[in-house]
Amino acid sequence: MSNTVVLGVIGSDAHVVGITILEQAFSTAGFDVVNLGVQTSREEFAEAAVTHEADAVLVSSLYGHAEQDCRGFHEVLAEADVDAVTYIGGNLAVGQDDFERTRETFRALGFDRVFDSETDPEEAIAALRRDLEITPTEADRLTVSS
Amino acid sequence: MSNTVVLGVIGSDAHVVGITILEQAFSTAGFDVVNLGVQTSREEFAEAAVTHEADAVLVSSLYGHAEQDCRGFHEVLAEADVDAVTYIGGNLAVGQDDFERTRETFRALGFDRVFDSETDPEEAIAALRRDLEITPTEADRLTVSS
Amino acid sequence: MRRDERIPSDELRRIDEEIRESWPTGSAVDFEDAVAYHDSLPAHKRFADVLESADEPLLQPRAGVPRLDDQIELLAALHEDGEADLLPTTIDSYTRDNAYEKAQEGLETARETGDDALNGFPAVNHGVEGCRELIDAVDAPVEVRHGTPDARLLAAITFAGGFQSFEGGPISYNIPYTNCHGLAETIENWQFVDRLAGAYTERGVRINREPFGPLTGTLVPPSIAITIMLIEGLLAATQGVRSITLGYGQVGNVVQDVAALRALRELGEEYLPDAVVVTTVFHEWMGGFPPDEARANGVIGLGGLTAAIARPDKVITKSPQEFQGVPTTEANAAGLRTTRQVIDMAIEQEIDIDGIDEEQDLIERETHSLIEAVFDRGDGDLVRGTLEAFDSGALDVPFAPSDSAKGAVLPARDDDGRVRILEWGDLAVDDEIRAIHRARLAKRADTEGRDQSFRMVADDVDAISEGKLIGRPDTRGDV
Amino acid sequence: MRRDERIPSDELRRIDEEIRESWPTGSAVDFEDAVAYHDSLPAHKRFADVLESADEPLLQPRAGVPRLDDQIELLAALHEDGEADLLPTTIDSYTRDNAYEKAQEGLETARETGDDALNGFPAVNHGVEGCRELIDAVDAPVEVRHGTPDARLLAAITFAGGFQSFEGGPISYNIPYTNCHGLAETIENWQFVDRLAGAYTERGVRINREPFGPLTGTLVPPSIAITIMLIEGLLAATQGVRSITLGYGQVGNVVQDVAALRALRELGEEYLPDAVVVTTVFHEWMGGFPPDEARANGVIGLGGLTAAIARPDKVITKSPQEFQGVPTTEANAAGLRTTRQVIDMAIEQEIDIDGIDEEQDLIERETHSLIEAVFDRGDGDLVRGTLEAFDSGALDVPFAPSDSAKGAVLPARDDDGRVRILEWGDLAVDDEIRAIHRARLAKRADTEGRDQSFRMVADDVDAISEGKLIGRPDTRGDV
Ligand code: B12
Ligand code: B12
Repeated sequence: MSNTVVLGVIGSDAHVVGITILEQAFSTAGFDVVNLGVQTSREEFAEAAVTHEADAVLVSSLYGHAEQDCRGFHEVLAEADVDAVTYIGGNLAVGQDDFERTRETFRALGFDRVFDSETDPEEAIAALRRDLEITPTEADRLTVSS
Repeated sequence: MSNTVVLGVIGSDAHVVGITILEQAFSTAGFDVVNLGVQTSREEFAEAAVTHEADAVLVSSLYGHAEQDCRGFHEVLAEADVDAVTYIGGNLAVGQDDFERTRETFRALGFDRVFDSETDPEEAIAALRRDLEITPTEADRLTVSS
Repeated sequence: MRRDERIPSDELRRIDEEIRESWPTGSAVDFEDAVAYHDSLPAHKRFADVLESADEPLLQPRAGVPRLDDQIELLAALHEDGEADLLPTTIDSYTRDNAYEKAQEGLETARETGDDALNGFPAVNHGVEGCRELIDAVDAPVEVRHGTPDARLLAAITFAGGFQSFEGGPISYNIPYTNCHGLAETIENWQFVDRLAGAYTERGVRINREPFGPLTGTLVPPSIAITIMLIEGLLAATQGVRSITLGYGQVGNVVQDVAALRALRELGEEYLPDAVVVTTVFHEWMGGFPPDEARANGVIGLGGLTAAIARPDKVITKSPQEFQGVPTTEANAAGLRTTRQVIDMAIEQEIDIDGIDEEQDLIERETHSLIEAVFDRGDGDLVRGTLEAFDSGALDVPFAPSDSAKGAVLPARDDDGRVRILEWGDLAVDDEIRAIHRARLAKRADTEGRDQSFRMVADDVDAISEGKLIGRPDTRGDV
Repeated sequence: MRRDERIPSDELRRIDEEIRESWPTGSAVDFEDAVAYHDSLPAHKRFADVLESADEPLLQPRAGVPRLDDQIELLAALHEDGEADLLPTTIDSYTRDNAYEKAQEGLETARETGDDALNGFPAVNHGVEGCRELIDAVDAPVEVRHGTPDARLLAAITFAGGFQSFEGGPISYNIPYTNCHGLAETIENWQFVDRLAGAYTERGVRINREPFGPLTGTLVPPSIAITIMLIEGLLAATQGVRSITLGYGQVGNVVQDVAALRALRELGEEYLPDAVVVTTVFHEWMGGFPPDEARANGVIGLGGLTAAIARPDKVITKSPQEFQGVPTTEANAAGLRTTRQVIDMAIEQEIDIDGIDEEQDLIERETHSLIEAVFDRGDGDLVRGTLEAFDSGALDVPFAPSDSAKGAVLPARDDDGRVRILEWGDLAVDDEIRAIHRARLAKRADTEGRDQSFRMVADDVDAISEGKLIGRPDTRGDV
């Protein structure tokens, strides 16, 4: 069950702490993690997804420009024939947003799941296991609400 | 200019600190202050106003039952033939009230001026000087907004 | 006049019957049934046990609304959203005045209009059954908090109703709270309350009793507060109470507050009988708050930090809306969480501040002086000693609305912000101690270039609400 | 590669021209006119003077919105309602990337729709005139805060625009903020910025420079932060800067924070030339905040208290909405007032905590070791020393997104909550110091009954946002 996950921070965002934690959590959970680091472009995500035959692409954004940065993201993936589950998470809007509206915005952009910054990594792992139909484990019984 | 002011906390309210400060401030400002203390009834206010020929009756209430305690207050004063300026101040409603509404309530009950608990004693003194047409002094130039 | 002796059983029964007959809901009280009800409560609702076995300060808010279902909802919210460890039920002012009829009217108005026509929960009117409904519905221990000089019926009903902690005492719920009750009278009243708590205690239901430490909440010198805590603790112990929580209200100077809480605990252990389990409670600043929630949060934060250093067993929190009026549930819960965050961030840190021991010594010396004066004047009887001490001003409380205290003592802050005594009246402390206070206040007067006067006291009373600890002259200029 | 030498005047002019030509608004910059404009400003808008002459910590928030009128309104509100002493203008992320075209688009969208399409104020696009409109309109000194690796044009325009303080530095605005710029490159860029500030300084306009002390904001060991502050201070001094504010971000342990701020000031005085006026700035907790405003207020309160004890010259405040996103004006002002209240209540108190001196000694020893290693590696040149130190890992920053740092250092809290180093990489500190850290961390591991591992680091990263200082294993279980 060596599922591969491509992980990175999009745009010119340099908040690295979140993906550092995520990398460790997904690795511990048994995934192969390709961490592209901060300030990753759409194209770099697509390339890595192709190279590593990623099952999932995890995009992180904290600095408030996620929407601009993600416009066209799924088109770039499609052009590269990437057929992976896509998640995005972090502080996705500038200011004190209503998260439900934010979630809709990013769903409309093509993301399969949208997580806010209160998300515990375990939650995302449980969701991904479900989406990739990986044999359920203990952790899976956590509620997934994204 | 020895104007007499009757001061007290109405009802079963025992918050004494405010009137202690007020007593000192009005005395320093040159008024004769009759401090009836806490838990003063309507009747006690009226009696003292008569006995001391009060120019003003200052009612304090902090504990949130002012409205109940002041119903009929002006009728009692009228019966005793008290013709004094009446002020009330403190925390006049239970909970997080809108002060403008509270002010109207107490105006309707007959009070000439209604002060919230942010009132600086100097403000009340300036107002009283104005209402009693006492020669203006320095302090008078403070804005009165009650 | 009663002495400091345990009320005999027959006398207890006599008063109990009389009390229960004084208002219709009293008739539902049945001691045996009540003991059985308490025995049926799960461990996590046993107030004394939960409090005494905690290894971190437990948090408790203040809260009371007239209607039962609203009160249940309020407490549930404070427990869940506020993460309160212990819950309160604050009683309305009419009940405190034993004006149950008026409380009934208020309750009915509240029921009809939905408005909170009372400033608390009228437990007597809700009766034993109403109280038990509350205790059953909430998932933490609950204390009765009030301010009632004659709380005999309130105690009878709430104890039978399942409450296991009861705030107040003959001095602390008289002197700061009313001018209509003599001290001899409230001592008698509270001997009954304590004796009733003692009766439950004998049957294994350890009702926790909590004298109200902050008194008038306004610059109360620690030694005065502690002396009164010791007296009330001793009086309660005589009547058989075995779980006593001594209280203290924050003055805002960290060193003095930590020293006072330590002195409170030490002296409590020293003076109270061994059979009593002594715990302490720290009240976040009880004086005038800033008229601004952001600034109020600062006051609360400093309270939390003090608690993290002093580690009392319990902290009574304030809300950011303290200035304005009874807080919304959300604001009340917010005060709890702000406090929790500061305590939990600071409590594992070693924060040893210099000068705490010296300050504690001074507080203990003063307290010894005061409490021994009380004993002396009583000639072997604490009740008499207490009455004489207050009567003569040997013991006194600043800003007391009650004529039972001389109210001659006036406090002011020194240059470091610690509360000292400016006017002594006849307070029973020796010249050496007075000289220490005088020197400290002289230093402040010097710093400020003004005389020591009531002006200084008034400035100090307003200082925290105006954003500072010490009421310096220019502070006023700013406003 | 440049050396740590003052850029000659002709070279300064050359770069300056090149920079100003790189974007249309650059052409409005005129040095003489700018000096005259600065000279026309009233005393209370002179940043360095106001900061250096304050006798209490001054408060400054973070704030930036795209439109000029909104920014003016925002700053006015923070000054009046927030009682901020010093004001910020935070620059948007596109400008930080020198993507002025995108910033322009964002600004236009903002102007058309009223939405804040940028996360800050695009000062380059607003140009000299826009900046001066801002400086004229607000009634306090204003600093440019950003995170721009190549801030040359931003500096040219904002200095000419009347700003008298400029945050950042070649390391502190590179390593934590980007992975697209080499260190050699940012050192060159910042030499120009500092040289320009020095040119104004020579003309009597003392532009204040403030290296960004918190770095990645996440458990940065004090000695690492201080070393970088010293390097950036020295580099700036070489270029003629005479007002330097060294920064430090709260780690949450009061003793360590006070010790670090004292060490920062002492070492700043020790290492920087006498001609430089050194001040310090304390940033309230820069790591992950609790997702709850009430709890966030607790974090802010602890920051205020730390500031009251350590007395830095300036405090950069956080808002209770830090977790969620850019705060509303009200929340930003609230963070200021909460901090003010705590500082003003605590600052007159004598709060001397044990162990601060020892901790300060340790921090100073570590810092000496690190900075001397940098000097050694540079063989007389600080620029070279810095590059080699980062290259070899002799100097390193935890959680650095930039490849210019090894990022091999991993911090963790000890049993008292102080930040220690778990993984050293090639950090230039000797075994004796390492042994101290190791012993402290071993004690914690022991308390928790688990191994020292990345798990511990991850737990510590989340701890404050989850309500504690130390990421104990059971803390996670709670959540
Ligand atoms: C530390 C920090 C910094 C550090 C970052 C150091 C570094 N290189 O990593 C510094 C100080 C350098 C910094 C800079 C900036 N920051 Co910053 N920063 C923070 C802060 C305080 C904590 C972030 C953090 O590390 N959290 C801890 C980690 C573990 O949590 P996390 O990042 O949220 O990640 C978790 C979850 O979000 C989730 N998650 C994240 N991504 C994903 C993706 C997926 C798929 C899933 C499932 C889950 C997931 O899981 C993660 C692990 O648990 C936050 C506010 C906060 N949260 O308290 C602001 C914050 C994110 N920063 C902000 C801003 C604006 C900036 C700047 C633009 C500020 C400025 N004006 O200078 C710059 C941007 C620089 C750049 N180019 O990116 C804003 C964003 C505003 C918005 N979105 O509306 C915030 C919210 C602060 C605020 N309230 O204004 N910042
Ligand atoms: C100290 C205090 C106490 C002390 C009082 C000691 C004493 N005997 O004085 C103690 C602890 C005993 C206490 C008890 C109670 N309190 Co109390 N108390 C306070 C507190 C914290 C400060 C009051 C104070 O002394 N302020 C300082 C003085 C100088 O200011 P002041 O009283 O506001 O007076 C100034 C102005 O209001 C104005 N002013 C006042 N009156 C007048 C009149 C006129 C004519 C004018 C012009 C101006 C004016 O000028 C004064 C001088 O500057 C306030 C909250 C706060 N403000 O922060 C709550 C508060 C007033 N208390 C409250 C309550 C509910 C009670 C209790 C019922 C609580 C309880 N549940 O146990 C009991 C009531 C007991 C009783 N029978 O009265 C509520 C009132 C709620 C409401 N109105 O909605 C408050 C607002 C707290 C809260 N947020 O819930 N309290």
